[in-house]
Amino acid sequence: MNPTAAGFLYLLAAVLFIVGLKRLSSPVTAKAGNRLAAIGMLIAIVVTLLDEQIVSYWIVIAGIVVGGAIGALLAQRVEMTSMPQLVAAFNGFGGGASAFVAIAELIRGGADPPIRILVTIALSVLIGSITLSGSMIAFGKLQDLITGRPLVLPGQLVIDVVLAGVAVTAAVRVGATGETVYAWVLFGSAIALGITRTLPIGGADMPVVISFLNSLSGLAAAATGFVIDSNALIIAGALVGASGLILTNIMVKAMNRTLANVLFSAFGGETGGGDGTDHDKVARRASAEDVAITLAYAQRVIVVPGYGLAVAQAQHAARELADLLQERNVEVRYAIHPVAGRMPGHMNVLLAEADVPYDQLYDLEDINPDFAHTDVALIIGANDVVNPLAREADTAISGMPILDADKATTVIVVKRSLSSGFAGIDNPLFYLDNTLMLFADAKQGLTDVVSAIREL
Amino acid sequence: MNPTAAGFLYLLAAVLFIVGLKRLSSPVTAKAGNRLAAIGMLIAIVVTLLDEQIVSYWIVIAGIVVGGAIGALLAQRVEMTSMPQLVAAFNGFGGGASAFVAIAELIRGGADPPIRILVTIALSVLIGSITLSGSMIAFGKLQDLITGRPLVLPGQLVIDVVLAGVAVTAAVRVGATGETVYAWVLFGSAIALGITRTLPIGGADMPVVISFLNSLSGLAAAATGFVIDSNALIIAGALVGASGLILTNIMVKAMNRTLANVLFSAFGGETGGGDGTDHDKVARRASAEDVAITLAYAQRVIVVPGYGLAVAQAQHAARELADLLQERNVEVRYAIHPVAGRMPGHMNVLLAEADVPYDQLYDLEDINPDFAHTDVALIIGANDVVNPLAREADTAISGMPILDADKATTVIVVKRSLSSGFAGIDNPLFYLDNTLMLFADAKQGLTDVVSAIREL
Amino acid sequence: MSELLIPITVFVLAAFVGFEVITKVPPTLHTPLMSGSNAISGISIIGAIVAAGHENGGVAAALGFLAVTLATINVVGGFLVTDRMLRMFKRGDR
Amino acid sequence: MSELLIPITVFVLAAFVGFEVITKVPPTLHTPLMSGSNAISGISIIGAIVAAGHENGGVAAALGFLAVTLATINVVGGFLVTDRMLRMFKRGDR
Ligand SMILES: NC(=O)c1ccc[n+]([C@@H]2O[C@H](COP(=O)([O-])OP(=O)(O)OC[C@H]3O[C@@H](n4cnc5c(N)ncnc54)[C@H](OP(=O)(O)O)[C@@H]3O)[C@@H](O)[C@H]2O)c1
Ligand SMILES: NC(=O)c1ccc[n+]([C@@H]2O[C@H](COP(=O)([O-])OP(=O)(O)OC[C@H]3O[C@@H](n4cnc5c(N)ncnc54)[C@H](OP(=O)(O)O)[C@@H]3O)[C@@H](O)[C@H]2O)c1
Repeated sequence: MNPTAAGFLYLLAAVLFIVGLKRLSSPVTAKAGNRLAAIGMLIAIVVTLLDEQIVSYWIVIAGIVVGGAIGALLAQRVEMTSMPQLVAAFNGFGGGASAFVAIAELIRGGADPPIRILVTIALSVLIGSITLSGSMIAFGKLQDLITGRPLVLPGQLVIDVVLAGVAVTAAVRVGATGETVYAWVLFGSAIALGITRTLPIGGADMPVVISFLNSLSGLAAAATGFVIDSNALIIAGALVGASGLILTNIMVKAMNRTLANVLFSAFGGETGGGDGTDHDKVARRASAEDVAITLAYAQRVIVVPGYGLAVAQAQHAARELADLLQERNVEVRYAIHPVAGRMPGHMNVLLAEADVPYDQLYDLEDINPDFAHTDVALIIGANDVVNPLAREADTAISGMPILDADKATTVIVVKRSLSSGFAGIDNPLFYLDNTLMLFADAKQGLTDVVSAIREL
Repeated sequence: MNPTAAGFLYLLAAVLFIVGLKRLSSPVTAKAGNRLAAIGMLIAIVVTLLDEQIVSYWIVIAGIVVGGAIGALLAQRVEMTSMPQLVAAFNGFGGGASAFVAIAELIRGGADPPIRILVTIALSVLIGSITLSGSMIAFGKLQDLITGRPLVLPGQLVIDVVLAGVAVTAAVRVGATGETVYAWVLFGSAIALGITRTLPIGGADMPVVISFLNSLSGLAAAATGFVIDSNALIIAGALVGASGLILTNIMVKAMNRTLANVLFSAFGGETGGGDGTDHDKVARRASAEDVAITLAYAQRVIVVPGYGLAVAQAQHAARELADLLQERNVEVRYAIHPVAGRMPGHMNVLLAEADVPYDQLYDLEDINPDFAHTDVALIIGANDVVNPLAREADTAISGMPILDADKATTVIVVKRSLSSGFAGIDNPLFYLDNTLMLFADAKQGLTDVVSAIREL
Repeated sequence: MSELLIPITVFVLAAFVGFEVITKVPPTLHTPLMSGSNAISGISIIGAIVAAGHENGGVAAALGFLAVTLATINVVGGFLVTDRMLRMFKRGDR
Repeated sequence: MSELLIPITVFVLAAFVGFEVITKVPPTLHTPLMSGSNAISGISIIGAIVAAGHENGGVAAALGFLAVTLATINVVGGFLVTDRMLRMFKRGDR
């Protein structure tokens, strides 16, 4: 293919990425947008296959076939509740690809590549390898293969500093000499660094890590674009870099923390913190029948889903309950906290899977004033996002904006125990006079409530 | 200056333009934004002076001194009500500059400039000249030096076609031969075309014309950037092109028309249309005292300013009246129609000049539901933007969104007569049972009302 | 064509930026937007300076002088009048 | 440095576009945004194809194959799973 035509087609691909992302601004156009971006990617791939002097098509084709099959299979099979893990895995693969490309470029680079090429190669290996191993640890934590608790290694600081020192030295040597052996040293130390730096981060902070790594891998792609003079890479990399940074920022802001705090403070743990039993305060335990009656005779209900809904896969049961209530002319809406669950927009996807129309889903600012005029706030597997301690000083979540569920006339909480959520702190909401606790797995509990309402 | 440094400084200038425009998204940051953009321009100018091999500084300095003095003087002296004219004039000057630059480039071009340079030169002369003469006619119409009525020449179509034919032929010859004489023919015919194409457009449509020409001149600047390989020009040109198109679109949409209809249909005229006297319906005439009493004992008042407020320079009187009412605990808000006045945002600037805080100004969608709960809608020199005929079929303004002033308990209209506004059609609002007409120049009328309230 | 690839890329991206940024400007500020973006379009002053500065006389120099003058009016006047307008916009809580 | 001017210009403009466009994505769609932009970051597949296609064997070819495979998983899986999610989003008025 003539290189000018190729250049314009790459530009077209980049434009399709932009238009695709623009369409993500509304659920109505988002599907078309994602497809446009995919078409852009297809164009970029085909142009590359035709444009470059490919000598060994079979390696490329084999890679595409194998990778495509695995990717398609994973995409079809994954449970919606496992979305954070899947994105972590994909992100790691992307990072690995960048790192391997850079090493391969170095090997076949021939005599004396210019210094700026070497610098970018070093950068790609560094970022790509950290992304690969860091994302894999994130995957493990989210999939419960590794404990979600922060795993601080003995001598953590020393290990980190040594690994970082080796990596930086190796990167500098790659830049200066271009010798392949340093690239392997860099690869090894960066992989190790990705592992040791991710283990001490709590499981629920993994989405921040993934998003941050995704942003980095966008920047690495852009850096590669500088080397091989590819505007498609530069533009796509800049878009991804921006998107990752914005998402990271949304998450840390919604948790009222900083990125540094997330990455370096060994915060939280799935099962950490108080268990709420050794309290003088008492929580009021309710049966599924009690809950059924309260809900069935309410006029306005707001459902607050949280991470427990995802764990229990209770989205369909929640939808069934809401349908039943709506048939009885109870108004049902959903309040979605920006960091409910384990990734931004997590609850929206789960509820969409259960066919809950997205116009029944409300953002924090939009629904908070309404809790005061609401009969029942039904909290399903959420904890931190409704913890009133956030309004007080000196707690782990102080200053984090929360859903004002405690303002509702009656609060019903469906969870298995009084134990704490991700932030590892007790929740006074459970002990309020107007709170009823339904101790159950979310799915089982909601199913029981549905049967009880049917029998009313 | 080393050309790389110059390149980065031009990029900095372009970034400052972008950041400047971003800051225009809020009145709080807008002032700083405009200054950033101005600093960007200063950088671009200084870099050009240092970078290019300027041989005759005195011509350049003389031009800058003379132009700067004139520009500063005009900017200081202009009345806020004359803003549309001023923008028209500035726009014309910018277009003229482009055209002259292109002709000068052609003259000093030497032997055989490449074809793409010639094409862009032809384009610049064409767009620049039309912008120059078209904007001057627009200036004349807005400043009442030329009648605002559409001036359709005898044989308009023939004239337009002939002029356009000459211009296109000359442009093609410029592109093919690069001979200066064709550039002058092009210049002459494009100037004439700008005149004959603008005269038949009504005075109140001038802002659309200006905005459209501004967009075109942005595109011409970008085209020049292609020729002289200047990213600063390309980026600035694209920004201006986008801004002009968006503003043009906002205006034609708010009038429920199309750009083609505005440019080619000889629509409207300041004084056109019915005078409202030969009607069987009667309008209720009110005195300043009647109006004073109605306003003073109201609880909620919405002021609807229109073009007449600008003509009468009544913004300060309106502010005085609002102050007086607020002292008496009457709630006063302003409803701003997107095309009230003669350019987008015209009313906002006028009221800002009179120190009306911008948070008392409401957009159409935000305030329309409130008219029904409002005691008095005080309409000052507005007409089309409150004409209920827009809700009916087959009128000149059918489908144009309007302010629902007629829903208020009492409607007070301050204007000099029952004659029509820009669209040239009668306004049934004036004959409603709940409408009071105060026939007066807006400034005089409001001053009288203020005195009357003071005497209550 | 190939020499057009880069400028077209820059133009396309800048146009996207322009559309995104300008659509966020609220109606209140449309008049300053109009005059401010008009001032930015005066960037053609760069071309005018080059045209005027390279000549020592003749028609081209005269045209250059004229172009610099007109472009400067556009730029200086445009930014100043926009600033004047924007200085008038005030919030309510005085 | 001078050869960096163009790519930096493109990068800066694309970053502006990115920030403007992404900030308009509503919270509802943040998960698809995350997986979708992750798929776009798989653009490094271009580099992988070049690396894999230029070799007939050896370590570089093996690395190239690995890179193409991983990048394709990222791209294909990312777009497909985003599509699967987005197909689930429905409006109320059914
Ligand atoms: N969304 C994001 O992007 C993101 C990113 C990083 C961090 N985070 C953090 O994650 C937290 C999210 O808050 P959240 O309120 O959604 O969750 P949470 O505070 O982590 O609480 C989840 C609750 O669900 C309950 N649960 C677990 N399994 C359950 C099951 N099978 N059935 C019923 N309940 C179950 C647990 O209580 P029991 O054990 O008693 O059942 C737990 O208290 C916040 O602290 C946020 O800062 C979120
Ligand atoms: N804003 C824009 O961007 C823009 C652009 C293009 C076109 N337009 C068009 O302009 C029109 C704007 O609507 P509008 O309601 O603001 O104005 P309008 O419909 O043009 O009516 C203005 C009214 O002001 C009255 N008036 C004139 N001088 C006056 C004075 N000294 N004192 C008191 N009243 C005076 C006139 O009535 P008397 O003669 O009886 O006093 C006239 O009816 C719309 O049709 C719109 O489509 C606007």
